[in-house]
Amino acid sequence: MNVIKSLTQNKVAMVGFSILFIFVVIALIGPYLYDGSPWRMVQRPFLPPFQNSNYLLGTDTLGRDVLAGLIYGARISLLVGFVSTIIALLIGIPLGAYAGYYGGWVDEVLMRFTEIFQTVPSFALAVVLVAIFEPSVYSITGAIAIVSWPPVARLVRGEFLSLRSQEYVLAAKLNGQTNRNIILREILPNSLSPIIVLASLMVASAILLESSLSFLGLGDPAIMSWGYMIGAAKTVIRQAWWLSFIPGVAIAITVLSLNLLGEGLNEALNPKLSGNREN
Amino acid sequence: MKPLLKVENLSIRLPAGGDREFAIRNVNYDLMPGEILCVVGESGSGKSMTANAIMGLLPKVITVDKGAVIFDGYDLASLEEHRARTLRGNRISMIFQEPMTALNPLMRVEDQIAEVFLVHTKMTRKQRHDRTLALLEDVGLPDPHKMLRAYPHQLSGGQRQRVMIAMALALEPSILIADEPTTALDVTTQAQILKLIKELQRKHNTAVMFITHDFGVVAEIADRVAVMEKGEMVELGNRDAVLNNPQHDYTKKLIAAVPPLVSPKREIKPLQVPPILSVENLCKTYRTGGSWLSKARIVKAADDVSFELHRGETLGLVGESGSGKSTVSRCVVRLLNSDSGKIRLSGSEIQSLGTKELAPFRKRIQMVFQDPYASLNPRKTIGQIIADGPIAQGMPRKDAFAKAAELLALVELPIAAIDRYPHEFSGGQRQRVGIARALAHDPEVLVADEAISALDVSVQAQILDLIETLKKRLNLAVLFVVHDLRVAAQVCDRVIVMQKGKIVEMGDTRQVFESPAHDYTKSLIASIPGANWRSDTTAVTASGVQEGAA
Amino acid sequence: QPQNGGTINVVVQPEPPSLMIGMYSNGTTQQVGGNIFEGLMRYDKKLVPHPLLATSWENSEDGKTWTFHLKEGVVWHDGQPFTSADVVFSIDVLLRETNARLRTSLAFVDSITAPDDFTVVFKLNQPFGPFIRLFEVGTTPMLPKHIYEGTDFKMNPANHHPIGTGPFVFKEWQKGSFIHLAKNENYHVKGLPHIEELYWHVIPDAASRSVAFETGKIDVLPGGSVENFDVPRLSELDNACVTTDGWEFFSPHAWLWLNNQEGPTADKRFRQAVMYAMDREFAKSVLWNDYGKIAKGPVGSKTTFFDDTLPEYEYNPKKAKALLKEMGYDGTPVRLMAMPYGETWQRWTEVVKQNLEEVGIKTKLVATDVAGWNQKISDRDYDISFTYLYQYGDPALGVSRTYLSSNMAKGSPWNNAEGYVNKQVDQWLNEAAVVFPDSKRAELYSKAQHQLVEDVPVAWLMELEFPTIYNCKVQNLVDSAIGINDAFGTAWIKQ
Amino acid sequence: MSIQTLLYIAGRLVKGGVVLLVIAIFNFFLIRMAPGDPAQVLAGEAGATDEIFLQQLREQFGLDQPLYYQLWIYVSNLMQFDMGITYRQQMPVFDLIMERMPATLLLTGAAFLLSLVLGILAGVVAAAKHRQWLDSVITVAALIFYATPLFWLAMMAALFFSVYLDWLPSFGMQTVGENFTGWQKVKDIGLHLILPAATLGLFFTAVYARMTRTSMIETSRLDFVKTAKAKGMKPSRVTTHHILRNALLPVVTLAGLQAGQLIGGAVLTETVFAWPGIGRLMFEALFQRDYNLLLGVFFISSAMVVLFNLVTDVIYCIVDPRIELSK
Ligand SMILES: Nc1ncnc2c1ncn2[C@@H]1O[C@H](COP(=O)(O)OP(=O)(O)OP(=O)(O)O)[C@@H](O)[C@H]1O
Ligand SMILES: Nc1ncnc2c1ncn2[C@@H]1O[C@H](COP(=O)(O)OP(=O)(O)OP(=O)(O)O)[C@@H](O)[C@H]1O
Ligand SMILES: [Mg+2]
Ligand SMILES: [Mg+2]
Repeated sequence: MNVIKSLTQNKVAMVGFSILFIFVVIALIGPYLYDGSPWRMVQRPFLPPFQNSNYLLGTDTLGRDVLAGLIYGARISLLVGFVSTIIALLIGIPLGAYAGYYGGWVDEVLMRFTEIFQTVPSFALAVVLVAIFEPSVYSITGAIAIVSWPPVARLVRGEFLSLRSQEYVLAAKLNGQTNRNIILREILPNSLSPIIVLASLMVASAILLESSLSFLGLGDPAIMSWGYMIGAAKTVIRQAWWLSFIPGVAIAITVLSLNLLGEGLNEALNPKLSGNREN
Repeated sequence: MKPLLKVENLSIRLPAGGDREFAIRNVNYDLMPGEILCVVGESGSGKSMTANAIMGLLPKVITVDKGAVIFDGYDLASLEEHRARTLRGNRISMIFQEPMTALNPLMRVEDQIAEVFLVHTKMTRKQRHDRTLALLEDVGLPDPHKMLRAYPHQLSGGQRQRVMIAMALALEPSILIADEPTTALDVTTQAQILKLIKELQRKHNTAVMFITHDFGVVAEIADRVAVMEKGEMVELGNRDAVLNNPQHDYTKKLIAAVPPLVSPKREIKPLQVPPILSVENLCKTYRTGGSWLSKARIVKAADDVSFELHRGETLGLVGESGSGKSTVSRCVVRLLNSDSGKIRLSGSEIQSLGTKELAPFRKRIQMVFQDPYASLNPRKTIGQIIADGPIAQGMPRKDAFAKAAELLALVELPIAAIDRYPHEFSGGQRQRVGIARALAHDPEVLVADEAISALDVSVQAQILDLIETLKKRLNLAVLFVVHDLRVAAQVCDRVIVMQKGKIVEMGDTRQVFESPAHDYTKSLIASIPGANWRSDTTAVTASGVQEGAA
Repeated sequence: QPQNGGTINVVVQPEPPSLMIGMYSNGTTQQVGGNIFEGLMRYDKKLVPHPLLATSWENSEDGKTWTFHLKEGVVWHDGQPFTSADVVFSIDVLLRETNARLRTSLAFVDSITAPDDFTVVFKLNQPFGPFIRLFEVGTTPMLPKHIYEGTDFKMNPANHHPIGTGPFVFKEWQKGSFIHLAKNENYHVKGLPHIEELYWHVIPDAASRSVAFETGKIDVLPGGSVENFDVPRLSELDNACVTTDGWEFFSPHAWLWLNNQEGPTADKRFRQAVMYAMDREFAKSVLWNDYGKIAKGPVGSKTTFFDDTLPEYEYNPKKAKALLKEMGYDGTPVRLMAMPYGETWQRWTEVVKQNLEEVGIKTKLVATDVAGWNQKISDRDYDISFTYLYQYGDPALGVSRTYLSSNMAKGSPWNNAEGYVNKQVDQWLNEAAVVFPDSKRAELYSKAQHQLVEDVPVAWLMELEFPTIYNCKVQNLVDSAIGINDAFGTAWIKQ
Repeated sequence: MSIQTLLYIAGRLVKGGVVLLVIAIFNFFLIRMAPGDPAQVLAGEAGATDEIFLQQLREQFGLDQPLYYQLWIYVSNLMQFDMGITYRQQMPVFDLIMERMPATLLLTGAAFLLSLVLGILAGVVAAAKHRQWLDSVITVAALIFYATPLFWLAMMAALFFSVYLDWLPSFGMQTVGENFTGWQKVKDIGLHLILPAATLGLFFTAVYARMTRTSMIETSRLDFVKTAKAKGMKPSRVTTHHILRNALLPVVTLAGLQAGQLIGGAVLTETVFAWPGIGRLMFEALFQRDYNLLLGVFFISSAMVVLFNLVTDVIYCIVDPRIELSK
């Protein structure tokens, strides 16, 4: 289709996509190719990178393989990023859709509800949620989802608000379509593009958020993640800067590629930005 | 006389992936001092591009390929930017189509106009102020002192266009380029603006290049006419010659598509009783912006509206923008809930039925929408769009798609269209799909709200023909909402004239047009541009003109 | 030849809740408050008491009456004289109400009286061996009666502006930034203190604390205030001095709590297997940079009652596996709860997890914060967890509490939180606290230690040492058994 | 200001107050779901305690009352603008927060201004040089800052500027013990401010730069820009007088939203740089289960958000005459 074509022509977006694709592949199959737990203490601690060909990226404070950590960490960072975004979408889209479609008091109630979540400083709320429900992948993913859905709801509401008076929606009403059908089949597909763009950026910020939580000591202790690696390495940053540097770069690259992809999607899906045409 | 401006062999290349290779190609014409040259042609024919080239305002990606635009000894097409800048707004100025968006929303009117003096002259602040005030008076704006302080959003469309004109004429330029300056305005406003431009043009002996697609406007103001088609200038001549004796086929086709301002004689059929649709004392009031702190804006969009509609008849609903035409038509099809009044569809009251009870009536009254782009869901195939209605009413999928295929044939679209998406069709074709969708329910009443306003004249004519044919064939009752009185005169059996939510006049079309009773109707008819042109010829239909496949 | 003058900048981590040492016994309250307040005695690094507010003391023949003679001419920071009334009030009224640790010991005290302004007499109901170890400033600080008597102690405004007799007076506390103390010009020990100003800085991030020391903004990093990983690097800096002294009184002892009541850990063989599975040498060298010592049993090796004939649990995964097989461990996962007190503990948890998994014990890490950890430990809602506890110079004060079955009630993380019950051990420990003289006590403690090592109620890990890192210009920094807690009264700066 | 505007602002404040109250109640229950209580934390740090001591503490804090009663007390106190006493420091929550507030406001304010000025500047330059190398450089730099974890950047910055170069102090808000006054004090605080404000600000600089750039490009395609050009104005004047003002509208909205969030969101920066602000106060209160303090910080920072949103709307209404303050 048009979008895919214009996306594939966008070099920057393709770079982002390729990097992301590689990371996803690593996350999916890496652990099978790379046997052994990332927690195993395999060498002397603080082995610098590129010194031992078996442990290419060196070892950490306890002599664990950094590369193994990176590979396993890709899995969790991406998982948390994607799952929390999906949850946020699952909360935000219906909420925004109902508010925008029905308007009136439904809108008022739902938007007040959203406003509450937007008023509480979101990073602080995430910290509190994770601390209260005790750090685990579930609580972290949940907390990230809870603080990131309001923008989705607002966006979807806005889209629905403007699309609901579009003539094709009116036509569907005249056809005697049910509201459910109109929401799901007429309006939603047409509001997807900004949602997709937002979602790609949300995955990026979810990954950042996860790492920030880990940095503050609120990561899941049982699971190797990039954020954990930085958090664990922060105390030894002076003697082994690479331990925080390497996963930091991994995060930055992932987030960057997601942003590039998101930007590409935005241009592809939103002709106002890319084209010079009036229509 | 020496021409003020000479356009010689001008060609402008479009970037790769554009509609065609050249936006305009080998265009030649002169502009004489003090004349009004009208440039006409359908959308995309390159009218704006010509104007932009003269102004030096072409988008960066678009380049002048060859040719020259000679003004005052300079070639505008190749002039350095800083030199061109001194001419722009000073010797040559321009007015744009959209008065709503052409002014900076964050700047007061005074500042926007005074900016011209600031850039090109050394006037003091006081002088600028005085000149601006004088200009506003010149263009006939009421209460100019207040206007100075106003922001664009506080003005009506016509007022904004006057501000634009004031701005353009501030330094008494030799050339004024007007790119469809009245298209977005109501007829009465349009008439005033046209009059104003003409007056000012006479007063200052300005040469005007007036871009329009409305032949009525051409007839009203042009000295000479240039016709453009797909980037080429196909005809150039005196107004009367071009209008009454067109040479080029394209010009002929265009002119033929313009409905004459004469209602054809119709056999006045006795109206069937009872009417299929009757509306009694319909009222609808909008309240916006109100909260417990601020006063709401209250608009009576439909105020005690009553009329009847019969099978086989086309009832026109005319009136200026905001008069309540759409409101009435939406209430009738129950897209809007009316505040009070009765709506009867073949005797049954439908104004207060709930979603469930309404379902059986839905299919009996259908609507064709204005915007052929916005009225089709871009994510659905044409087949789905047409079949959705019957499916929602309980028809099996297969049958519904079979029906969709039939309907496509009925509206003269290829059967292959069924699997394609809306964006693959032209505006006219889309409007056909919209009609097919409405007909999928076998309705008895068809409401068409400005169903042709967004289309080019030639395409308009085709759609009008189609509706007329279908009406006869299916014995439909059509409520036809339109603001173009020429169109109304052509297609309607009876017309209703609305003003500020009220019906001010209702009657047989011919009678209303020939001897309007209400003052408002009179002023409407008087405002129709080029009223004298083709007021006596009979209707020429443009049937047989096929649209190119998309 | 100590020199007078100068300012010392110290890190305080975490920021104390209060400096009122009589109501809060938090580590950092003691660190700062110990320079404002004083106890009756100071203890040297061998835990021998030295006079401070008390000039001399004697014990009766039967060991049940202690008489203290106080120093004359001591004044509170507000100028009021310090007398025996303050001592009686502090111990009998205020501390008895607010200090849980002292309250347990005061159960042995029948009465406290002040025959004159500078004499205090304690009458005990039976001889109590550790009595003479009770008088350092953290356990029994002297508090001003004239300010606290008859008030709601916790709400007394003086808590925000503490008044003691110590070498430094309180100046200012900018919450979240620093605490400022200044020299007490009227200090009762002539010529002391040498230092003019004392700043305690709140720097919440461990790495920033290191940087602060490196850049010379901080002169003293008290033990435990930087991560262990940083210790070798910091101690190698020019001008950096390190000492492990000053923890003799506390001798922190680290172990794994093992739930003796439920789950696989209720089985003695499982607990022994845990002991064998632990690679404690690795932890010591990698996590603690070889500071500290592998713990043999419940009693610290620096304490008088330590028995060095105890059998040793060496690192032996095979034995661990055999024991697990013998008991028929079915692979039920055990919950391993990290201790939320910094990176080292986090890492240690990971090492222990790895150790346990290597012998086939399935572990599930549980994360929690300080409050959650306290609650879970005190509710015995865990299988294995960490802790380290102070020994307070005598097993009766710091060791027995962990193993006495009478001390098993849920609700506190500092008692017998593992749920260990052995009547025999109970009897030995209880008796050892009150028999006279010390040789008898040693015998009883020895028996108890052997039985405990056999039963493994908890898995002892290490006797910890927290090195204090300081700028070498600071002289005579640590000269008592409580180290930094009362260090600055005698320290000085070499200009 | 007209009566209407004042009424509107009053109305907004009332509505905001309701939202804040709901938030307070929500947070009240949320925090109670955390395991443990403040007594246990205090006892935990003390290293030894018994049940009596815990009970004493709970009584002192009022935690032995039924939960609904505690809520009632809390809310009714809150309505009188009393946020209670901190368990740990035993001082009024409000006083403690206000003690920390200047630090936070200084840090976030500096970061905010920095990011706004720098971001808009960069965005305008990038838009002006659309599709030229400078645009690419700015865009890429913005993207990188946008994608880099803030705390990581902060750590690296502290490492580089304080340790290796020794140019700037790496922690705290002022050189304690120097008792600077006047200019010296300003300079001292300024030096301490540079690193944290810069790291906190960089992310937002990136955000504003990207947004300004997009908005500038979009706005420059609007009709009125063409009108302005047709007047024969210099491109620079078109940019400053016509495009920029319009393009900044969305930036203003975003900035307003973020200004509010910044207050509560500086936890990371404050932690790395030991900045004595309320972000850290919140973090500590959380782990110390200092319910009143935590609720207080949340309340104040949410109130800031409400306030900033209102201020943004007022500003927006001043810069955009089309918007009327109503509804
Ligand atoms: N920025 C642009 N980039 C690419 N193609 C363009 C651009 N602007 C216009 N075109 C193309 O140039 C051709 C001429 O456009 P122009 O705007 O001159 O038409 P027009 O006659 O003014 O039409 P309308 O009546 O709709 O205003 C069209 O094919 C149009 O698609
Ligand atoms: N949803 C709405 N909310 C508030 N006012 C409205 C709404 N829809 C229409 N109006 C107002 O009601 C009046 C009648 O509007 P309506 O759309 O019926 O006019 P119209 O005759 O169809 O105009 P046009 O020719 O511009 O389509 C106008 O003043 C309009 O501003
Ligand atoms: Mg045009
Ligand atoms: Mg309408």
